[in-house]
Amino acid sequence: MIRKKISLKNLKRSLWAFHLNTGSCNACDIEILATLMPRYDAERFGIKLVGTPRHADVLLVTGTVTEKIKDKVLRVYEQVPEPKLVIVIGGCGSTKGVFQESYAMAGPIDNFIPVDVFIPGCPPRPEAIVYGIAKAWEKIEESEKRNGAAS
Amino acid sequence: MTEHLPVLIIAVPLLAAFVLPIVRILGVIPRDIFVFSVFIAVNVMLMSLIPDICIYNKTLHYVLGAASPSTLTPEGLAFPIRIVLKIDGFSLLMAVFSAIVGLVGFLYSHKFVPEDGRKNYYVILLLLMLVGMIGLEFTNDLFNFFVFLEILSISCAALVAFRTNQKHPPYAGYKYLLVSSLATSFFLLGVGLCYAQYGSFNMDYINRMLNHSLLDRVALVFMIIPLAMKAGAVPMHMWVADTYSEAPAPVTAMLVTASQASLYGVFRLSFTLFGNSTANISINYHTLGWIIIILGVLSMFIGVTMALVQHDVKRLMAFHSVSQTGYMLLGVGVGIAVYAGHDGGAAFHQYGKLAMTGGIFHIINNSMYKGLLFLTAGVMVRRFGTANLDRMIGMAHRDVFTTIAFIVGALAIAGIPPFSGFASKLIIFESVYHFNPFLSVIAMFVSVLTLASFLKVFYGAFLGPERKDLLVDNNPLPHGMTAGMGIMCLFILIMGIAPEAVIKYLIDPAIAGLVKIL
Amino acid sequence: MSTRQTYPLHIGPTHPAFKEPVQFNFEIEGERVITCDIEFGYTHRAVEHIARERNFIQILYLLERICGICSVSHPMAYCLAVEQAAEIEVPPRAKYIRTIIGELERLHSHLLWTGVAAHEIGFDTLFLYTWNIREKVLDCLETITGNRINYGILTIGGVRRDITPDLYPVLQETLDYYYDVFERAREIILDNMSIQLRCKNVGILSHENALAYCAVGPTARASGVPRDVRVDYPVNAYPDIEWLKPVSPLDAGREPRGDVYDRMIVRVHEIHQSIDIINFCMENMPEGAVDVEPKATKMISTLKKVQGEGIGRYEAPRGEVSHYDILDNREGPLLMKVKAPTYSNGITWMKMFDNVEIADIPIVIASIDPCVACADRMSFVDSGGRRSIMTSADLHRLSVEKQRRIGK
Amino acid sequence: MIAGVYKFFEQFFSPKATNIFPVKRVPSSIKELLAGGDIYPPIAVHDGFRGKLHYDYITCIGCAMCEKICPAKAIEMYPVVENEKKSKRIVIYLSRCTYCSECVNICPKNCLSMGKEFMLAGFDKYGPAMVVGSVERREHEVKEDSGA
Amino acid sequence: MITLILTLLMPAFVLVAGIVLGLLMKGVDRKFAAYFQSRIGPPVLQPFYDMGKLMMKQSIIPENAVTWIFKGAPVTALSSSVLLLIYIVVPYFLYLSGVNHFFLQAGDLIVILYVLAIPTVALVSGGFSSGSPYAAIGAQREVVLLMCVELPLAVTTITFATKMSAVCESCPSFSLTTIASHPVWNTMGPMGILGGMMLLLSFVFIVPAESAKIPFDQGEAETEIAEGLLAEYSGKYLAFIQMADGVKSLALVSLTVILFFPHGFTDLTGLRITGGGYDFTLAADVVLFFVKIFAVYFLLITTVRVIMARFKISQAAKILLLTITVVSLSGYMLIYLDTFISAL
Ligand code: SF4
Ligand code: SF4
Ligand code: SF4
Ligand code: SF4
Ligand code: SF4
Ligand code: SF4
Ligand code: SF4
Ligand code: SF4
Repeated sequence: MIRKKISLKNLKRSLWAFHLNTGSCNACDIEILATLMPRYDAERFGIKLVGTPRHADVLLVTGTVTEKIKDKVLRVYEQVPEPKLVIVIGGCGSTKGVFQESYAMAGPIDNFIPVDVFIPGCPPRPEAIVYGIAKAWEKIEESEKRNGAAS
Repeated sequence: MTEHLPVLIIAVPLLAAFVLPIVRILGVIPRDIFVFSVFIAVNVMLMSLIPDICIYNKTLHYVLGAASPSTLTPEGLAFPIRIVLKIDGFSLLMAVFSAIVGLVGFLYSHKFVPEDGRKNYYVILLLLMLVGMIGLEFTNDLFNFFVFLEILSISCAALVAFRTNQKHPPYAGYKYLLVSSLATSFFLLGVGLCYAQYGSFNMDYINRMLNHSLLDRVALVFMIIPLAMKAGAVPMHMWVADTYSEAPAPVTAMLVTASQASLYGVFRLSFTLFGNSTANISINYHTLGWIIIILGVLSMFIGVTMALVQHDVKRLMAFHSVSQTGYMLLGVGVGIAVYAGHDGGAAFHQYGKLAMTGGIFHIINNSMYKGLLFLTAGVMVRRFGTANLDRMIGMAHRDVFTTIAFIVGALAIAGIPPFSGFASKLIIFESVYHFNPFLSVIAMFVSVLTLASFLKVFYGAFLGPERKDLLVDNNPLPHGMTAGMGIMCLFILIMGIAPEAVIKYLIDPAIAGLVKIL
Repeated sequence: MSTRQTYPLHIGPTHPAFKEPVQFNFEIEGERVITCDIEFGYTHRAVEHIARERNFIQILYLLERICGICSVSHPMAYCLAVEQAAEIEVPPRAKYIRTIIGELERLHSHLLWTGVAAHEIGFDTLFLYTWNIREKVLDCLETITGNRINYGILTIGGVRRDITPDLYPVLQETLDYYYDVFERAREIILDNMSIQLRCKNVGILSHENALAYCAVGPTARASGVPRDVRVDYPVNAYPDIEWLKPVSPLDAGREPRGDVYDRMIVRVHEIHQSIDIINFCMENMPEGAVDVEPKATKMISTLKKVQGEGIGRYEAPRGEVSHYDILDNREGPLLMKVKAPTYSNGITWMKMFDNVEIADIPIVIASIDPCVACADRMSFVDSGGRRSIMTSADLHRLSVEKQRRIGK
Repeated sequence: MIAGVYKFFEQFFSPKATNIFPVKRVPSSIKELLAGGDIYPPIAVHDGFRGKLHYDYITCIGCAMCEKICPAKAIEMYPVVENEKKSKRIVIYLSRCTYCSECVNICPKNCLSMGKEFMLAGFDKYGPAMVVGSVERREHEVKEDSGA
Repeated sequence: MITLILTLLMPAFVLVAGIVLGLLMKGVDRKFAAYFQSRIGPPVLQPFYDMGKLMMKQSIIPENAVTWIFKGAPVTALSSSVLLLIYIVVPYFLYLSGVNHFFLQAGDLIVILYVLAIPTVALVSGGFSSGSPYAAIGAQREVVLLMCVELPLAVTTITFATKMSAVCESCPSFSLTTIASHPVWNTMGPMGILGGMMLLLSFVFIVPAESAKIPFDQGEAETEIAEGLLAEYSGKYLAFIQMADGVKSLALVSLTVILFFPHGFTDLTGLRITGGGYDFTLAADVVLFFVKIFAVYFLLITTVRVIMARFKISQAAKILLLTITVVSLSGYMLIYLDTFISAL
């Protein structure tokens, strides 16, 4: 969901991610970290985890949003400068997954913030996360094409 | 006309001070215009002396009461009792900057000091203070030196205590008066000792006659210690914080310069009065130098460490004054220590002179940036109604000019290029290390501590969210205050960018005036 | 250099150092921590509540996802509790497989922790190194169970998959790898000068406090409390392992002081212990079935006939996990209670924060290896979205009401 | 300390642990790559891997056992008319699935199985790639999970 | 005429070259760090991609920030870093190439010492002005580091000056040109060499501390205070800061090279490369200089940062203020004694 017509082109080679845990079971979170490990080494694509949403280009959201953390999620999302992408990692973030009937869940995430790529799996393998990032590149490319066509 | 300039420079403000009550009758604005023109006149007259003295290396003598006042009698006058003004490079340098700071102080006070019945006295006192400073810098006569010192002290004390409606200023003024009168009485004792021996007050005369008796040394101590005390060097620095922090900001700015005038006295006495180019070793310069150096290093260190823990912005700056005095003492102290040393002045030429250049350059730099910093502190206090740093926040949002002025002042005092403080510190570092490398290391370290403590002020008072509720005064700054700070900034920048010119045209002549060995 | 005496510092709930949302509210003076308050509840997902709507088999997968890091601990404790209530005897081979899986998980969890701890103190190379070693055990788990994390292998009455002989070489290879790499890794982790600088004498939990605050797991062991459920209340294959004893910093020749470094020692040495246990299980693996009832539907209907209660205790990598279940002729438990290790250890933070600096906060927090996910007991959200905090009196009233409701 | 430094230098000079899936660097065109470009394979998974579900529409009898056991409510039934008899068939929403394989185990007709695919990311969580089951799944209304 | 052109073009050239080279070094640094960690790592040009991306990102100004300081700080940091680089490398290259230009005397060690503080001060002000508590803590820590690293740095500076004034009476002893033309090692006995080693050892800590790299990156410690100083920066301001960091690290490494390994090509080999009537020795010198820079960068920044954990700020202060100062002081003593003995 690209909201503004800002060129996303440069995002492709340099994707700084902020990891946002909104009440996950940690499995997806450690798989995100594993994606950065030597075995998968997401940094070779210019991906790195940053410590503050201000530096981020992409939010990696895990976990379905609990009631208590809802506001923080929105705040973090607003802190990320445009243009930004949101990638949801894990089944429970996309659809509440295994926590369907919980009263404490405000999720899934796309109820609050626009999501660009969903990576299902519980948890997804690191390769699946890399694949999800490839999907994000695809989205960037498409938006580039659209921008190119429009101008 | 030109030949009467020396006396006019002192007489004009003095007379102005006396006629001021009359001018006041015409109204506030004419009075201000009048005083402003007096300050400008003093400045212009002083500037007009620069070419003669600094470029052509002349020394002006002015003998009051002589038929032709500037008829140059041979060095060391035959008739010792006469009021003699002697203007060399050093005196002029100090006087010029005293006058500039005086002008700035007046401009800044324009709206800063509220217009009430007492404003008149305030202006008169400012004028007297100027008279005191320039007078003691111009005179070549020990007794007059004492008189001008007294004028200076009393006007300063009155100005410090000026805000009698508050609790602390009268107390601080009293304290200052006490310190000053103690100092001046000792000084008078020293003067008396000299007079008893040589029957003259004339410095050049005494210098020529000097026979280096024990009494001379006692006299030297009696005269130097009080002056060092008035300059705020460790260990006699305790009054500085109280006085500086309670005086109105423009007065504090001028007080800094007044302290430098005392420092001028220290150097003037140790060189002109007691220095001797002909005698082999008049006093043990090496020891004297080391004493001054140690005092300098202590001042530096104690000043800055005390400053680091302050929460009151004016006290903090006051302690930095102590610390900065240390740099001057260090520079000049090294100069003195190797002056006419065992190697016949080789060391002095190699680096001693440079160290003195640095020290003296630092004196004028300090009066500029320290003055500027106190002026910005004045703005802070005006805005928040307190000097407590904990109660200030977010000034940079609205007082952009003050913030810039503060940054300029803070970077200058911390010795960050390209501001003036750096130029003089650089010279000090690069010369002092020849004498003793560790002195340079300490000086550099203190410099960074200074920076850290001003970063603290910057953070506390200027940055952070804007808090309208804390402000007691939300009006735009009066133009006078802005102009005052602007002038200071300008000088700091000029002296920082073109230090070579300043050294060549102002500092070198000053040293030439001090040190006759050259 | 702040001009104020103390100032508040909020860390979390979205802080880069903690992958989980939890908020710490500190009062800081200079760089020193004065007081600390912890705000939980950001990951509260009402697991126990959901569990009451589900059947016995579904709950397994829900419990796995209380926390994905030691995802076998909660189902294990749950299975043990239900098996106790229903008096189901687990086949010996299943017990050994359970032990192997549990220890493999401990292996991966401790390696993960070491990496995270290194990351907290800015030593990313070590972080990457340990996590790289860890990939091996994840591969092994994936081969055995079909998933890298959240293995879904336990079931009530046994395990769902056998470790068939063709998988032995995989397991053996993994063991050899770790035997091979352990000594070097131990040196890299424990002998590094900068790690010692950062970890020694930081976040101290004294022996007395460890007892008083009921610390569990490596946190307790590092403070010199020899507490290990595997030894104290052995289940699965543990009763057969005679040499098993709680690891202590003494094993590394260090008097237990209860600082972060001790916890590091305990965990690193437990890695070796786990390898040994797995080795033991492989050598002594009994033959036979791995499950009393492979059909889920049948198992549910068996359990539906049961009335009773059971407690399961299991030593998770972080300490004791215990589950309490009441079975009452339903498809699922009438009541389920989870007590997770961070629930005990979290309280010890308060003691550990004595005398630490801001820079120590992450490593001290990480040192108990928290996974807040399963300690988040409740958050109170009223319909208007306005939050309020419950006092202990409120909680008491509510629990009395609930007990009455259930009891009748 | 020395051991660590030595080890890290050793790593510096030895082959790297990285598996360059899917390509070594960011490709110039991801479209081409995904449409059958030269993809370096991911680390192989074992036979027992629990990946994407496969469903045999023909064999299924619509007994709803799988729906009942699924812990994530990832399986939904919808009515069909098969051989002029009313029956039911299932859709599986992969974005909900926890890959626990309980449904595979329970199915009386063995019409569910798990493949090795796991790269399932997509722009739409209920998009074609993420739903297994009905060919006409699009017509079948996706129940908004947020609606309840 | 040439002098004039040189004077006018040089700053622009150093600006571009400094940023490009600084970013390139960052790229190489990341690549090599990745190698240490047994992975492929990002492409060497990654920092350029990052900059390109940051430049087109939205730059958010936080609500509480003092806008003009917040915006001005990164620009100041960058420009002062470039200035620093000019002060350090230009005199050296002028010296190597033998061009006589007034800038030859520019590289004064004390000027450099103080210009070195400007980027930090700018960033600290920017961090303070952002209004974020994390940034404020980071800024405080940065100030502490700035204070602590000053002492050993001052000692080193003075040591070089004393040594230079002993070696060459008439040369300006703080000038980098003097230092470059009289490599320290050449004129020293064994004791002096040991002293030089100790100074070099102190630089192993000073360089990371000045360039805020692990183990001295307390100011932007990610896991403690969420990037600290930089926490609120985004978009092009962040890009400026990154570039400033690159340029400053480059400048520091160049400084280390010039102080300790100033030898030109001819100094080392005694050869001059000529061909076709041209003298290519300068080109060889430039290449040699870059090789040295890369080597020193690799050893002092990359290697140190991959084998260490971050110190606490109190530990960092203690290490710099005590240990490293003592190390550099003993370096001074040894060199002084050496000069003294050889003078006998
Ligand atoms: S998707 Fe599954 S593994 Fe991931 S966080 Fe949610 S429950 Fe845990
Ligand atoms: S408090 Fe416990 S039982 Fe109650 S809803 Fe929350 S998790 Fe469930
Ligand atoms: S103890 Fe921790 S890791 Fe283990 S299941 Fe519970 S939350 Fe997860
Ligand atoms: S009420 Fe809970 S916390 Fe308190 S003693 Fe009982 S189990 Fe422990
Ligand atoms: S105690 Fe912590 S680690 Fe263990 S289950 Fe609970 S949250 Fe997870
Ligand atoms: S029912 Fe009452 S006594 Fe029993 S545990 Fe609950 S609160 Fe305590
Ligand atoms: S694998 Fe498990 S979660 Fe997925 S559809 Fe089947 S039963 Fe449901
Ligand atoms: S359990 Fe098997 S047969 Fe029954 S509905 Fe599901 S897929 Fe069809």
